[in-house]
Amino acid sequence: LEEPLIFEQGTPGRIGVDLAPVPETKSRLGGVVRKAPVGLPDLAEPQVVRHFVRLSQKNYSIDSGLFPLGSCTMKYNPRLNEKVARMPGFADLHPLQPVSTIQGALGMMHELGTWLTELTGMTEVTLAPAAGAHGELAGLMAIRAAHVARGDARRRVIVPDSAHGTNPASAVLCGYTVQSIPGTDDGRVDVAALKAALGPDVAAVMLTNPNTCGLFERDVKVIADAVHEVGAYFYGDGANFNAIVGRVKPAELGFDCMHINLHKTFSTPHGGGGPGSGPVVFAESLAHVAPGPRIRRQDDGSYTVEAVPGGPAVGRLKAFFGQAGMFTRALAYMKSLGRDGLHAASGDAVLAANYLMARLSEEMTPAFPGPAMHECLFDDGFLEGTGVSTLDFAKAMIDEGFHPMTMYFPLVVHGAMLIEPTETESKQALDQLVDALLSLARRAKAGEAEAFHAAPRYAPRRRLDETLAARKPVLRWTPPAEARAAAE
Amino acid sequence: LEEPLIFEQGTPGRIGVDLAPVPETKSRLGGVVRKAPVGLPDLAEPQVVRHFVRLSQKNYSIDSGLFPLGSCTMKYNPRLNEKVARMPGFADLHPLQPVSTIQGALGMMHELGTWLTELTGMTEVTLAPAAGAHGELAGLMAIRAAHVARGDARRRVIVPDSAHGTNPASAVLCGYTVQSIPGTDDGRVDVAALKAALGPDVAAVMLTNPNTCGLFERDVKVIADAVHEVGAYFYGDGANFNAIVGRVKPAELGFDCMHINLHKTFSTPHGGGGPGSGPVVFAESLAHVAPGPRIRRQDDGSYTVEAVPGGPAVGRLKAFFGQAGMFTRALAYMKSLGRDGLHAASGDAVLAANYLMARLSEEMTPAFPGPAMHECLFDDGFLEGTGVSTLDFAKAMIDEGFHPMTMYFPLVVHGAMLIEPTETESKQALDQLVDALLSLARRAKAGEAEAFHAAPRYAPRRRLDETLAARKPVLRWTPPAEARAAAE
Amino acid sequence: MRYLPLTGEDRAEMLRVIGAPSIDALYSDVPAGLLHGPEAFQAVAPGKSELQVEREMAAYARASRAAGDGPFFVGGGLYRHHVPAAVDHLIQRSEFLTAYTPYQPEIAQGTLQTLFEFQTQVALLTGMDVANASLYDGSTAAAEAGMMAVRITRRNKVVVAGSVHPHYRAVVQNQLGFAGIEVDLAPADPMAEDDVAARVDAGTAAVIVQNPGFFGQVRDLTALAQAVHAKGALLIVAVTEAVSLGAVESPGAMGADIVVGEGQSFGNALTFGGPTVGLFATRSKFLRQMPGRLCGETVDADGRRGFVLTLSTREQHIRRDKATSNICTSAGLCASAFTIHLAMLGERGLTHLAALNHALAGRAADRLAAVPGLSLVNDTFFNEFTLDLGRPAAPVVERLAARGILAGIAPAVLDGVEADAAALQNLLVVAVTELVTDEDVEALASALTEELSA
Amino acid sequence: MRYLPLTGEDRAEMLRVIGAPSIDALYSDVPAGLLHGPEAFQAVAPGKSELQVEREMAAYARASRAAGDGPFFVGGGLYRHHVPAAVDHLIQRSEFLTAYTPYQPEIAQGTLQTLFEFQTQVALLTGMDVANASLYDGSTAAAEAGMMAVRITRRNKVVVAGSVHPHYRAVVQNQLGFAGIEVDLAPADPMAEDDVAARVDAGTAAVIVQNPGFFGQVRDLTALAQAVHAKGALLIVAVTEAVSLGAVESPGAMGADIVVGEGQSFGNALTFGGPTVGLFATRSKFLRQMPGRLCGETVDADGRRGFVLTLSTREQHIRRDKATSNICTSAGLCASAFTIHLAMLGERGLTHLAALNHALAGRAADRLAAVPGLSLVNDTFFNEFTLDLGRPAAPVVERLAARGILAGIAPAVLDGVEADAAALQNLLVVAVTELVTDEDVEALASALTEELSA
Repeated sequence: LEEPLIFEQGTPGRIGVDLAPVPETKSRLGGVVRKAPVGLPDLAEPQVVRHFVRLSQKNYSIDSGLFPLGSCTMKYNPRLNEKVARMPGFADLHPLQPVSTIQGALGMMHELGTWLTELTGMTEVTLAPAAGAHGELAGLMAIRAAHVARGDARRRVIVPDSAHGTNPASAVLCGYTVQSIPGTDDGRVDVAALKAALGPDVAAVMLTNPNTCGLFERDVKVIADAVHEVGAYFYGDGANFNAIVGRVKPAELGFDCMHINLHKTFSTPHGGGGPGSGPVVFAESLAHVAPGPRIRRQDDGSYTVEAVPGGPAVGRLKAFFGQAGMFTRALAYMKSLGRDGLHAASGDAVLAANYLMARLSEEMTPAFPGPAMHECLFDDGFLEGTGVSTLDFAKAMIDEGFHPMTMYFPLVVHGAMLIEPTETESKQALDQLVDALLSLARRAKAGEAEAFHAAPRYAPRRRLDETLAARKPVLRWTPPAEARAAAE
Repeated sequence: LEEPLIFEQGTPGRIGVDLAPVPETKSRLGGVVRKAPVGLPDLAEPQVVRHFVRLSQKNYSIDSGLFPLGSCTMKYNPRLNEKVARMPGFADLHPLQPVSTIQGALGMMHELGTWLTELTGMTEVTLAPAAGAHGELAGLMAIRAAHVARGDARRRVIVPDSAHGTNPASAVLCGYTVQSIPGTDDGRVDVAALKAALGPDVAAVMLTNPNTCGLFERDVKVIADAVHEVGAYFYGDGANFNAIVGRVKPAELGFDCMHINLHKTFSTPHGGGGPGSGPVVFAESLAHVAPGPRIRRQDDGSYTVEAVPGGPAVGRLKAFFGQAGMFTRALAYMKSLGRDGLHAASGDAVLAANYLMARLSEEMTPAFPGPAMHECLFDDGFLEGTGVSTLDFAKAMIDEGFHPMTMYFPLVVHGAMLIEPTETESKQALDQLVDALLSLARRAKAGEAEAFHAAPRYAPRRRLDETLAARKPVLRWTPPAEARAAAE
Repeated sequence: MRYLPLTGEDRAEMLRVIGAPSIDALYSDVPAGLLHGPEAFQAVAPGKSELQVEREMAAYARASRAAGDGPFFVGGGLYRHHVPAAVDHLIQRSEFLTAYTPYQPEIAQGTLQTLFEFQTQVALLTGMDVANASLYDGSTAAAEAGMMAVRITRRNKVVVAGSVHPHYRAVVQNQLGFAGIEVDLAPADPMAEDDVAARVDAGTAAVIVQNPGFFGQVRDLTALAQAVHAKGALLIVAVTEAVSLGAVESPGAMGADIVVGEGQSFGNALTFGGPTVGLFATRSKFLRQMPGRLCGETVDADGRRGFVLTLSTREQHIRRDKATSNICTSAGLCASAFTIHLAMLGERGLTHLAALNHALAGRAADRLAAVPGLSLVNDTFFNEFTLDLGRPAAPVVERLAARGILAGIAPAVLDGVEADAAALQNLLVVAVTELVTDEDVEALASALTEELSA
Repeated sequence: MRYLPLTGEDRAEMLRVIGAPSIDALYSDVPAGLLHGPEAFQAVAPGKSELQVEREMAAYARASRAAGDGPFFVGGGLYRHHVPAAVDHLIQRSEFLTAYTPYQPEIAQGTLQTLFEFQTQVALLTGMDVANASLYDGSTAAAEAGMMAVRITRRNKVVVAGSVHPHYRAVVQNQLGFAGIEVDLAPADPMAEDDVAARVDAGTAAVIVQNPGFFGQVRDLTALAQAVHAKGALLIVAVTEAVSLGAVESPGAMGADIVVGEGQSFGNALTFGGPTVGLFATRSKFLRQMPGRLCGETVDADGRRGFVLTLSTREQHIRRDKATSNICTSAGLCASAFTIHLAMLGERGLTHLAALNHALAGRAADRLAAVPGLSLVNDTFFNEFTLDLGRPAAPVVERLAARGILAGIAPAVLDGVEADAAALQNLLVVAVTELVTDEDVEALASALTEELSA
């Protein structure tokens, strides 16, 4: 059965909620009242529930199967975290309540901060950023504030070409120009090119480590030294922190600050596209310009909210305290694993990726030699001459019951396929994935291109026309009459 | 992807829960310790969650679509009820706590009792029965106790042949012999036959009204008078109370007691086969033998648990207080609808059934003329000569996206198809069902029998071999080695 | 009304199609004068908003003292265990929660496979060959077992041991009584049970014992099983704390013919006593005399493994008055919760959980036994034991409750031990699970010290 | 560890296949001496049981005073509304909760169709042509709107009115400042706003106003829109209480070019301020300058309607440093909750809810205005209004909190109004939703009477 839009199911006269009667009072709207109906459809509660249950059934999710999206880190989302986040002392709490009435929430945030600084070896933390990209921005703002504070208006930020697109975009938002530098044949930053690009006008170098090719930047210390030598700061994109958490302290690699995606490393659910949460940790070198609000523990055990010492070098990033609901989830996860469990988790994630790389190499072509970190990258070399593209190959996975891997990212590899299994998959599940991929690779090589072009066949939809969507954007439902009128 | 049994997924060395360490103490088991392993599989939490999510995805449910199982009353289950049932004051409460610490739960049960007696016009209520069939037993026990109390050991119970199978089974469990009486051509009890069967040894007559043919027993008062005339009690099977709730008081129809299935009339979820809850209401005539425990409100507003006055004529039906978790759900539903909403709900349920009957009569053959109550009954007359059976027809519905109706019940109609839409379906949903059924009927008549025999094609499983299952029962998983050994 | 999707216009159009002037007209078969409007139900209220209903129900919830509000030692057949958050999440999925009995197996494999796994788990735990897909609860399961034994042996008396939960005793007595079966209740007693075998005679169908017993005692039933079998009767063993099966020898291994139990400990909250999940397992040879729903393995038209409800010729909807039971509804959702929790535990988790309960109970017993004026009655127990307070226990329980401590159960006040109430009046039954902290035990010990020295 | 399915045996076998001696060996690229064991992280604890974690987190939760624990009048951009139980149930379904961004539309139609419905609802509510699939929250959406106006007009100044939420003012000032855009903050003031149009000059890209304003005032923005447009600038309207859109004229109808908002009121709890859901809507002509994710309708290979993410050439993962924003993650799940709640409300429910909030706030304002020594500042408002206490409000708020009453917000202490703090110090902003009872209002009124007479 197809599921129409709610707008196509409404009938006036129904109600989906019952509310108390409206008492008689005079209007205080000063006549600024809505004149036309909003145009929302009226449905009863059972219809709404069924509508969204049916819609949900058209989604793949980590609970339905392996979700090997490289760089996205789809790991198991513990239900304990959901339960904890819904405790009234967290969920039913307003950030503008007096500080005396929010001590529990502040204490929770303070403990989360302690975990994040300890795990990264850093000194200071800001929890405010709403997502990883927002965290990048916060970190760059701090870097800029630090330069400005010492009267040094630098304008250039260096970003490797394999970086996430958010890196250059954030740098531009922060008022910087961006210089991209190429990688080496072994999938890492070209240190020589980097050094050549460095200069006194460079404010920062942004590096993702492990990088988006799933490799550890083994020259990271050399790079850090070079960056610091020209008076620039070394920004860490912590999107892949999950590969090294509990094992490597980014501060020891030379990073001056780093953002952390709570959903990637600390299991908060991705929710079909968010919400995220992107706390940033700062080394001693940047602690003085770390954005607020910061939570401080007093000697009597109470907590206060502190403005940045010496005035707001970086101002407010977001209303209120950040994504508090994600903090409770992440902290529950950290407490569940503990330092030993986090160490085991990163190890298992890396083990699983290397296992996939070893077994898949039988038919597929790794982009770079290993050892891989938490994800393994293949190019489309093994599909050469088959008529099957990376896209076709990915879509064929859907019919095998798997979510496709990340395709065409990083951009530095031709027809990239980036596979990240995470630590929460069993060996059986990994083997099932390998068997399916090897079999698909063999079928591609055996000339079954047509079947690949037709995939997926067994999904709620077959391949969707993205070009049409972009050429003639239809971004909302319009009442049929209006739509007709518009078309005429 | 197929989903193996959990037993086929276990690997020693995993754990799905973490527990505090076991402190050192001496064993107090007196040596009665388990010698062999239990044989449970070890899985991690993510695997268990995925396993049951995947299994759930193989189920049809009322939230996924219309569930027109006649006599089963699959109506919408409000989520408010689930939320309420999980409040710690209900869910985390032990029935053997001192009465002073369970006043809220007793008050809730007392209010539920008030609703049930008011809605049925009855005097007394017992909430203890665990399900409808258990309620039947409780009611019959009271009837027997009443007879015994007046020194009158009657042994016979009369049950119409259209009754639910639980009616005769319960009567036998209560020590009675059962006499079945036939129905009339218009789908109702044969009053003459009933009167003929009555006699001084008849303890009770059990009647479902509306009956399982979906019809109101219009002679119910005449029957009641006849039953009472021979000194017997008139038992009401309240399985179909949802058709008349808020409109008809069963006490006024002459019933001496009646059980109520909370899930059918008051929306508690069915959970794939239970739990149920079957409170029984008693008229003045049986109030003195109603089983306990009964909740009484004292003048000071507190609640007490009362033993049956004058000693336990009927003893304990079940440990503790009954299905309390179902009480909270049912009461939340009653409060939500209120007397006006319940009146509207029964009306809409009956309206929907008659609407289906009117529209479906275009191609299908109603077993009896209407007006129907909350469900409409068809026989397989319209399939005569098509080679399509009721079973085939029902299985074909699955491929159309619907759960089949009740088949082959009641037994009094050939190839019965009993359709109950309930009041929580929209007209659009009813029309979709009608269109699908009319189209199937036309296809059956057009000679497409083969397609019907092959249905379902688009379900998680095609038709399952029930004969094999019964002939060679495999009722549990056995380790492969053992299974092999057993087979040899 | 938020649950009713039909609009006034829909109703008018539907009545037009039907050819009826009004909804009331569809009720024309109701005798004159007996069809009412909502105003005929004045004792109950009109409909309310979700917010208002939630407020009223929350007021009831707050008017009780939830178990988790303080120290809590109440057991007696229902145990407060920690249930992983994933369990409740999973059983609330629409596809489990709002499905019907799996009569259409092609679109109910989720429920059916879960029940098949449940049956296997119960058989493994109890040490029996087969288990059904659940009954209402432990007490009614015990009664069903008694009746099944009567059917198998064609004898008409059931002996109930003093170790059996008082409510179970009452339920068995009541239900078997109505079915015309003689019930012989041995005295309820924490320790003595040696007389049970002596009560078995040529007319005895079965003996029902509980292990661990209601008072906590753990017994080796092997000899009893032999004695009972020697007289041609069956041994029925009730287990009300299913977690014990991770540490205590299984009833099957000790010779039980039927094992019944309360499965609430796995996956299910206390919920004021219900719904819970009745366990029922037996030997293969008694399969066709077993009550309740059974799920069996089979294949579909394409030869793939699948599951169906089976052997329903035992059941009331087919056999009517010849059925093995009147059971229709089972405890499907509670059984699912049981199965999910036990799947998370696995062999390692179950063993660990049982050991943890046992050790914590042992430490608590030691601590409490040091309170002046009371004594520990049991020489064996799993996670529940009986104290003799040297004075009537019920008032002490009340006073401790007023101090915020739910100390346990005073068995003398329960249904089912009427004849033995005097002998039991000084006893307090104390349960200790993994949710009890050292602070809780200390709070109970010091409160008891004060009460008993008063 | 319960979340890690690999066993020791699995690990050994996998290492064998890889050809590595140990897991640590896979980290051979890590510089010498920088690869640590768990012992290197002494400031954080080892792993704990679910029970223990739940206990520790519950201790934090109990250490705050939840909004529902007593009378509650705090608003200021986040509103405590009654969310139907079905909403939270639905967004907790695995298929919504644990899905990724719908990059593979064939198996993500559930999320995509929900987002398409979200976009439509937001466009309808705001009276605009198109809306995106959500941003982080209202404050960052306001900053994005300012930057978008700069891109569209190629002018470099944004005027922020005194009606705008102090935190939004601070966020706009900070973010636009770093992007090199001039921000002109008009004084924060509950009533005066006539000077805003006067601040617009030939270099002004946009004016940002809020309606209802932070202090509650409801304004007809038509004339302002005309004045702003006459000078070639855009009007950006922020709405922090989305429920108001069921009663107050839509920003679109009054001439707004971009509408941003906080959608928390629908479907989302307070959650200590986040995550919430940022609303962003504009005119069709500005579509390609819009930041954030967009879901569009299309067809699949069989011609069936389906939905995809579209126009991603505006976005950072394609355009990198040329993107319209660095936004990647949106507020998908919170947007779903918004959409589900609003689907349940529908036209009737929304209108009713808005009228109910307005009426209850009006009654509360009348009652509070009768308290001696204070005065109602607003002559218009929706469900939130400002009182002048005649003395500093912040200490009064603290004292009322100590009495269990959360009276509202003392705006003088917030970020974003530093320059105006003195003028605001006697003000108290009070929000009244459908969750506030008459008893709550009475409690506040009498407590205020006592405090102000002290």
